Amino acid sequence: MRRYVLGRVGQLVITLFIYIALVYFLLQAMPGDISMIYLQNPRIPQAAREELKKQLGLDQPPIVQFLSYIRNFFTGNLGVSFSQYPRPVWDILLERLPRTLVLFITANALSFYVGFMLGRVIAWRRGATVDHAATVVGIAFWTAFYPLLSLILIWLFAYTLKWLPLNQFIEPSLWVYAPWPSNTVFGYMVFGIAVISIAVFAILWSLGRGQRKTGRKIGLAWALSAGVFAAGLGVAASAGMLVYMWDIVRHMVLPVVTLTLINFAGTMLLMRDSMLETVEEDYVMAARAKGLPDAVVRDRYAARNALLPTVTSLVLSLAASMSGGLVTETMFSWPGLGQVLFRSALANDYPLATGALVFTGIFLLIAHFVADMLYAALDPRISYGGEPVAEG
Amino acid sequence: MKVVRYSMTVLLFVAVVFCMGIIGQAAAGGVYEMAIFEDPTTVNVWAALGPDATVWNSFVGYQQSYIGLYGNAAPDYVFCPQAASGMPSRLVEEKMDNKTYYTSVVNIRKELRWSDGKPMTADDVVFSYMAPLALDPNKLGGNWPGNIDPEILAKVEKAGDYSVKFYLTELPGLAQWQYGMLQALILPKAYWDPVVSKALKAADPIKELLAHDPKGEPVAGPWMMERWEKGAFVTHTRNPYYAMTGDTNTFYKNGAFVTENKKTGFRYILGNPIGDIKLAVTEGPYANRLMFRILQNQNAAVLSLISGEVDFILNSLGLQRGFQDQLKKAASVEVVENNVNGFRYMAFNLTKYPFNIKEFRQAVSVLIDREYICERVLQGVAFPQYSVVPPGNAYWFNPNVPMWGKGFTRSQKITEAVRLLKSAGFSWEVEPQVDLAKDRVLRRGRGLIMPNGKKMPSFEFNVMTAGYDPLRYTFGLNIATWMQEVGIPVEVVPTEFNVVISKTDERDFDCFMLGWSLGLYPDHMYWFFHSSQCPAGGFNYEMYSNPDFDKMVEEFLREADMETARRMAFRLQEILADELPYIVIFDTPLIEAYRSDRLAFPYTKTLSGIQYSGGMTSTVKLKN
Amino acid sequence: MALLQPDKACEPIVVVRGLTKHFLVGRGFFRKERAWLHAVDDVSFEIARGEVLGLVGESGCGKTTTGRMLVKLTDPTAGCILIDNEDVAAIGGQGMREFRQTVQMIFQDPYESLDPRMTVFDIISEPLNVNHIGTLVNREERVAYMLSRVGITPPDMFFFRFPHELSGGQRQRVAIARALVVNPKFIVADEPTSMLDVSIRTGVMKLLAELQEDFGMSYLYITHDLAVARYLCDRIAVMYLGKIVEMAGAEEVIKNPLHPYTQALISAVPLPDPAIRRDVPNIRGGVSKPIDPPPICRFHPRCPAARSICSDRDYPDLAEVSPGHLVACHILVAR
Amino acid sequence: MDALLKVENFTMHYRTTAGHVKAVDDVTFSLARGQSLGLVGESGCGKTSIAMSIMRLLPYNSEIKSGRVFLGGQDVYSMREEDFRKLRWKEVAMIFQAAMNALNPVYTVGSQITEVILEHEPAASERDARERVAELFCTVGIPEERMDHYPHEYSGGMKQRAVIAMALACSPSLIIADEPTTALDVIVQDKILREMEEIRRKTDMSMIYISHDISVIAEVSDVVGVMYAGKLVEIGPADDIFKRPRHPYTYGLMNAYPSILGEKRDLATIPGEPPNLVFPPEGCRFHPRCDWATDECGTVEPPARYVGPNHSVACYNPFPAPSSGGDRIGVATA
Amino acid sequence: MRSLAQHWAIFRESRIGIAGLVVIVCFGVFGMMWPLMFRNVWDPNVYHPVVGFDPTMMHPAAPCRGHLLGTDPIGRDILAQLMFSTGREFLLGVLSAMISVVVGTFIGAMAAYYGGFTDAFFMRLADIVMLFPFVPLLVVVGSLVRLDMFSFAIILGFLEAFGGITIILKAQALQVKVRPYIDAAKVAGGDDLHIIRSHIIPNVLPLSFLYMMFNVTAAILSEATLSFFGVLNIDMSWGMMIHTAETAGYLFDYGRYWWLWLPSGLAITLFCAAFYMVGRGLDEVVNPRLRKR
Repeated sequence: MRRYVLGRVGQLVITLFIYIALVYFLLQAMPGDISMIYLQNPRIPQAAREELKKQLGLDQPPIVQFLSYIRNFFTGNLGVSFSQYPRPVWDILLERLPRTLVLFITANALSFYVGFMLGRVIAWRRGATVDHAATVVGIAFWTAFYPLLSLILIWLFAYTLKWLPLNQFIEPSLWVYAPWPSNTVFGYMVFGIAVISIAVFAILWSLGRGQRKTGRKIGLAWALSAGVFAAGLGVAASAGMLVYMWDIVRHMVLPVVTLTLINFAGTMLLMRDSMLETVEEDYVMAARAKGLPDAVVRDRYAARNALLPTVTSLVLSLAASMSGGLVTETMFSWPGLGQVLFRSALANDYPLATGALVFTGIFLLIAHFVADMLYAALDPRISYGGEPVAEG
Repeated sequence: MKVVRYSMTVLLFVAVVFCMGIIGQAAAGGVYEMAIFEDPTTVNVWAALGPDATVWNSFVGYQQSYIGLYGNAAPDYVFCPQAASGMPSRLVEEKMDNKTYYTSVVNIRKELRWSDGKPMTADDVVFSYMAPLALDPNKLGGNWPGNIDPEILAKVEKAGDYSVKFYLTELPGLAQWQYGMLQALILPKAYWDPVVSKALKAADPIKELLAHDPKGEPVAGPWMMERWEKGAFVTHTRNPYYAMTGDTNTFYKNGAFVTENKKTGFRYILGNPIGDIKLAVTEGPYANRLMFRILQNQNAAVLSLISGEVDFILNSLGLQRGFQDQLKKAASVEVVENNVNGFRYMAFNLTKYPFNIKEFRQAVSVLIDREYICERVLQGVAFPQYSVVPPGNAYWFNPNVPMWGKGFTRSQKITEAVRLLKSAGFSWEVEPQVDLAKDRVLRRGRGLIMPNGKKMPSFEFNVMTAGYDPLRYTFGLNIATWMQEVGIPVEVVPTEFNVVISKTDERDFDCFMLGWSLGLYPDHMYWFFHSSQCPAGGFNYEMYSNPDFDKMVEEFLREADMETARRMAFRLQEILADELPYIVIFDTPLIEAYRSDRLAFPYTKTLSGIQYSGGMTSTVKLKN
Repeated sequence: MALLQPDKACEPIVVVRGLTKHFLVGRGFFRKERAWLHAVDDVSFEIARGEVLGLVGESGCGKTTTGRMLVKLTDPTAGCILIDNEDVAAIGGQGMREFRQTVQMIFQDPYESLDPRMTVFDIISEPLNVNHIGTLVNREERVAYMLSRVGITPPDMFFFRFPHELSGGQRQRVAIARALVVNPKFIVADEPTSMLDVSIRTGVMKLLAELQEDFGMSYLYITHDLAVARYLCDRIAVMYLGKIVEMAGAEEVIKNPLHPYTQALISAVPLPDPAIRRDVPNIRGGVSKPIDPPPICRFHPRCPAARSICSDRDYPDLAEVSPGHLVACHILVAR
Repeated sequence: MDALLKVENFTMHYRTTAGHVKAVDDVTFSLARGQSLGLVGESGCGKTSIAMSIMRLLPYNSEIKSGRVFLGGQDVYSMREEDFRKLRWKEVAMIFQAAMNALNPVYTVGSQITEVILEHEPAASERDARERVAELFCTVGIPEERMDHYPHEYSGGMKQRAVIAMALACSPSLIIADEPTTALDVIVQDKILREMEEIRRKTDMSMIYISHDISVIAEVSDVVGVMYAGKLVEIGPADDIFKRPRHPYTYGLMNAYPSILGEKRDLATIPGEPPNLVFPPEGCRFHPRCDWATDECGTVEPPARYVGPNHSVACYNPFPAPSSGGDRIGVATA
Repeated sequence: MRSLAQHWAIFRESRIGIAGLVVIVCFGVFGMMWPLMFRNVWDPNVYHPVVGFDPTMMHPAAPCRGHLLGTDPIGRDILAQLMFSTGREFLLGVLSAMISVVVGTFIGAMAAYYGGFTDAFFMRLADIVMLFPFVPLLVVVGSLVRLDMFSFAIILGFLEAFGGITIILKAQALQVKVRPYIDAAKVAGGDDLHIIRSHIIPNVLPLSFLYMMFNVTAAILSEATLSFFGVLNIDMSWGMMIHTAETAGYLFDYGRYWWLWLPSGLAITLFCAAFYMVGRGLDEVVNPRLRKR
């Protein structure tokens, strides 16, 4: 196990290094240079510009610049933004990261869950009306023009029906009095999500590894998870943070719903196909032959095995939603990493653009890694080395 | 197990209801809510005036919190004192240490206070000039060298507790003196002095200074920064010590102007204040708090405006035309239109033949049907423009520059262009023919032959891509079509904005179309057309070089008297309109909208709109 | 050995000496130690011209790997193969072309060994095609002839059919035609009938025997089925975990198996007669994979007759215990 | 005789794009308690379809045209689905064709067996169930500690044993073994067949063996049924069938296979190929391949008729009784 | 495996696939009408999709006789734009999909067949390409190279080719590679090139074709999104039409100026969905495990 994890980490580090190099040189090739953006005033003499260039290390050959970039990268220094001079890139990215994380993890988890559930149902009832309907609706959303869809949803739910806030990620009139900056609350939320998911996972793992999960055990697991959740809420409430968390959640609804609508079909159709394959497997037939109830056969046999290839799609959809993140963030005034990337690319702020791309890359690499681990955890056939036991 | 699941759901539901209750209470009065489209990048005034000089930084930053010695009183942008108690004394020659200086004394209003209650004195003013000088304004970049020009300003000295003395190395022009140095912002010495001296010891003083977080910095303007929730909002509260509250600016119909404060007894008069009063504006602020909501796109902002979440949209570009109808229809929303200070133009590379032939450019100018574009294609959302000073800048605008081909029909335009070209020695393989009576093109011109006898090769016309700006793209195509009708072999190349910019920087182009927005004082005529700006790095992209013009524009820059300067500016405009280094085409008005049920602006007609005064935060009255 | 004679005609077409193949298993990113699967270990045999040698063993015993090495689909780790006096390892370039015309292979699965996107004509003419043999007209004739020889008539009706339009038997006949179209001297047949239904299998087996006689080819016939080997082969070699444990004439092996493994194998074959009750095969345990095995008799952990000698000494060599009957067993040889 | 299983005139088709596949056609047989039936035939002859019909696990595109299936006296297809589900595995269990695929790869082998015990015996606790599994493992010869291993950690033979243990979990009265040893090597096959027979004898279960290998059937069956193209062409006591095959197909099948017994001899071939079941031949489905076919064979389907006690054959020209047909008996006895 | 006719028979059974095909054909006809209309029916000055202008009315004009779908804020006919763009979208979608699939198939086949370094190189490359968030990356590339429709299609094609599609097609090629008929071809004497060309690629091709359909969808949606953000140098496309409406501020008043965004928005969705649906239909053909009846 440890060897497997180490191997994956090693691979990730190499991939990351190549990725950084690619990003760096790609952005180096961008037209225009810093002195143009940084010194917009015509009255600055040429000499002063040259000196500035020197200060920023822009007079060095690219390879030297790259090496110093890499050196700085591993010491946690991503350079200084040009468009927000002299703010460190790292600082800007850290400011955006929690928001992006909360939004996209929630959206991806939800769309995965919805896709998984629907895919399971429609595969099981292949050819039924629900199958056709879900497929057509799924494809329609999947191919919908995203900006337009989000505008329509905003218009419908926020503007016309007034059910949800119009835009932004927090309500300013509430937060004026907040004792914390929003990032603190976001940070707690990320932490909370992490703790709860780890807790749930650990509980389910320790209770049910390899054994039949009885109703009592599942109930216990649920109760424990609910306990952890309630404890979290309690801590937040006692700190007076609950009201602010709720405000964030309220603002998250619309973007999350939009992202889910756009993305769920991918998982759903994949799950459907995957499950149509597992349904044909002998062990599903065997499960029926064993006289197990339909729901058990569906969930524990067909769906459980069909889940495996779908996990991989979770990662891909994460990358895709980071890509579409720009659209979401723009449409819902949710300033996250996507926006930083877009704006910095337009403004030729390449330390920031490089930083944002690298950050996104790291984020996705970690997601790859988590998916790998998840896959390994879900599929006992993934052996972490060692040969199958010989026949006795 | 289902019980647990249900109980969890119920728990969540209760929490939700509980929270909604709390949120319902959060509403505050006396808040002026504005939408902005981008996060500010800094609240450090050094950075906001320097490398981070974005319009958003100015909106949420120094425009609300700082004052200078002098300012321009909107809506007419009359040059008037702010921190100063009157006009500066005349510049006089004075010898000191074997050097000749031109000196002037400025007195400061005694009642001014910083937001921590301490008085603003000559020390603060001296610091505000001397600290940037020590740091080198050129390196600070941005607006700094414009305000504190190290070429001219030798030093500022304390001449009394409430007066300062400027030492200049040469006689400044209007741009450098009234519209430059005297409008620099005043910084609190008590706060910044330690920061600056610490920064000066650092390896990179400027970086050190710009990176400083100005927490607790006292300000002299009407608003104090309260909270900046990055990406979400910025709020300001009233400065309790703001001394100018109650200042009344009175504009008379005859052009006279009076600023007075009944409470403090301050009074400043310009011209002869008799006759009808055009407008009187009394300084507030009247609101308790400013709230800048950072919305990332126009649609969100407009929806928020209609639903009443914001009172005004603060955007230097104004609103797009499509919103107008909807906003006009909406209850309690007022839409205002204002002229802007800028223009869209096309320019040729004047180092290339035959673009350097004046008649060629005049012919092109004739061919461009500005009225058609503005009235027919844009249906009044743009107005035609001929001079490099926009009509909105009424004081400096010359209404009588040559207007090539104005009012001509299509065929008349072609005839006139052909005449101009012929007069310069151009000829055609196939000459264009028109039917003047029926206003029809009978034959398109082909094979334009240049005065040197060679056939004119086709050249590139760089216009914005349709994605960047469909309007300008469409115009580009229109203009090219008109040029092609008389046989000018132009080829439209849609080009990314960045690429056009780098092409112009490198002087590597045939012909392009771009736009400018300008300052109040028309010194841009120097920057755009003086031959010293021709080399790379300068702003004379088209490489216009005219020694007579150079001389005149230099004099114009040096001229300190407003009236003389105005006459000179008129003459310069005429030359430029005749020589046409820029073919000025049009500009669009600025459209703004606000909640009329919430806001009462003292006036809404002003050059570049309400946004130019930063949303008029200190004079607007809140209605509920 | 008895079979090695100077006479050219009697010279064996295939000579295999010390053939060995080790596969690397489970190499990880940070893993230092490597494990080797000894799929084929020091195997030697000859096949005379016109002879059919049956290679019999359970799955995973290395018989298929041996076959693949003979047709150069897998490169041996050690050992040498001489086919028609050519060293297979040294073949390349033009020699390769000739080699492909000398040696051919018939695969196990008729459903998988024909490219589904090719017509029957394309499939059979592929060896001619890639080796640039004959003109198109020649090839057509040759393909038609081969089709009729393998019993697919009329040939031209089948030229442009796709494999999925053929039945299992027909497919395997097409596969045989493909192997024979270049007139090879030696064919490796890897369980060509094991996937076929009983009623079709006989026909294919008979066809193989008939063609072998007509063309005078040699076969290496790989099978897990002793009965089939007995029917088709002149000699049988029994493999266990990468080693040949017994080799003799077909009838000799069936009637007089000497090696305990061969005996177990024969006694385990079910018999189509309910009246007969077979003995329980005298063998212990199950097969394991030969991963880095110690150099001792590989069968001894399961061998009913195993003694200390079996685990003390190195591999037993194949030794002739009676004329033409070779066994690799310390005990039998010692006797 | 106390018939545990009765299949009467069972006809079942599959709907496909190409047309109806007449997979099982008018099949009748019965099986007594404690008896073992071997069904032999080539691939696609309908053996597995019959097994699935008995289990009531036919795919959705199947269509039962006629006939009934009685299990322990109850009509399988007239019961409610839910009721029959509860009966499955308690009454009739199955050993699947490919054991490696019949186990869910993501759960331990033990849990897959306890699951079925808990499902069918609600009174049993989890500990009881695990104890039972341990016993079962012992019976089929798997070390008890292997219970908590995953299927991929088992070798082929062990999986097969596990699947047998699973089939035994609820002590069913009938087990259907569909090609239980096809993927295995002879030595393992031999062991497993012996074990299964032993268990069957001990517990007095009934068993249906399905195989294409007539030798395997010969070793384990009391009664042998021979199927060809969806028809049960011959059924009778094993001894009888192997000594005196009456149907030409049975005869061909027995002689088509080389044996390691006796002297090496020539093989009989059955010409041609099995028919396409969408358009089966008129009359006897075997007639196009039959050396003994007459005109009658090509027009009307031959009905099944008794040629001996419990031995029926569907052929117009069955081989005569042993007195005159001795020379045709293919299998030489040792 | 089956012949073309059988493929078609299976495909015809998929209602979704047929519906998609019908829609694509309709779009094809619609797109082909453009040159006809422009040359014979419409006045080029008025109906030109980019520089056309109708001086007789105020813009944006609601649908009327002369402009069946109205005009955009700068007086261009929406129907003409829609028709004109159809051809462009076909070009973009099919070109980029072709490139991605051709390159992806080739690389996938090579990587699968040769394994080792080739494989490792392309797979790591694919991992990295998949790390890039596409939209921002294309913004960056857009500022590097002037991206018109053609170069955009090519870049998109290559990005897709080196990304996920290579991995999928390689996996398929890997399955083909271990088939006995590849061994048979080797024994027949075929060299690597012969095997890749005659065996691996033809057997990967159906899957490639399937992914081509999906890639058309991806290309069109990317183009529309990037056009919406105004970072492409494309004079007219469906995304551009919405962009024009958006930048001019007509997008948000949904009911009133519906003709500015609804036709193009619907066209994008319909067109993409059609290709996607054909892909789904093909899936049933290509993927026999899904079919089983």
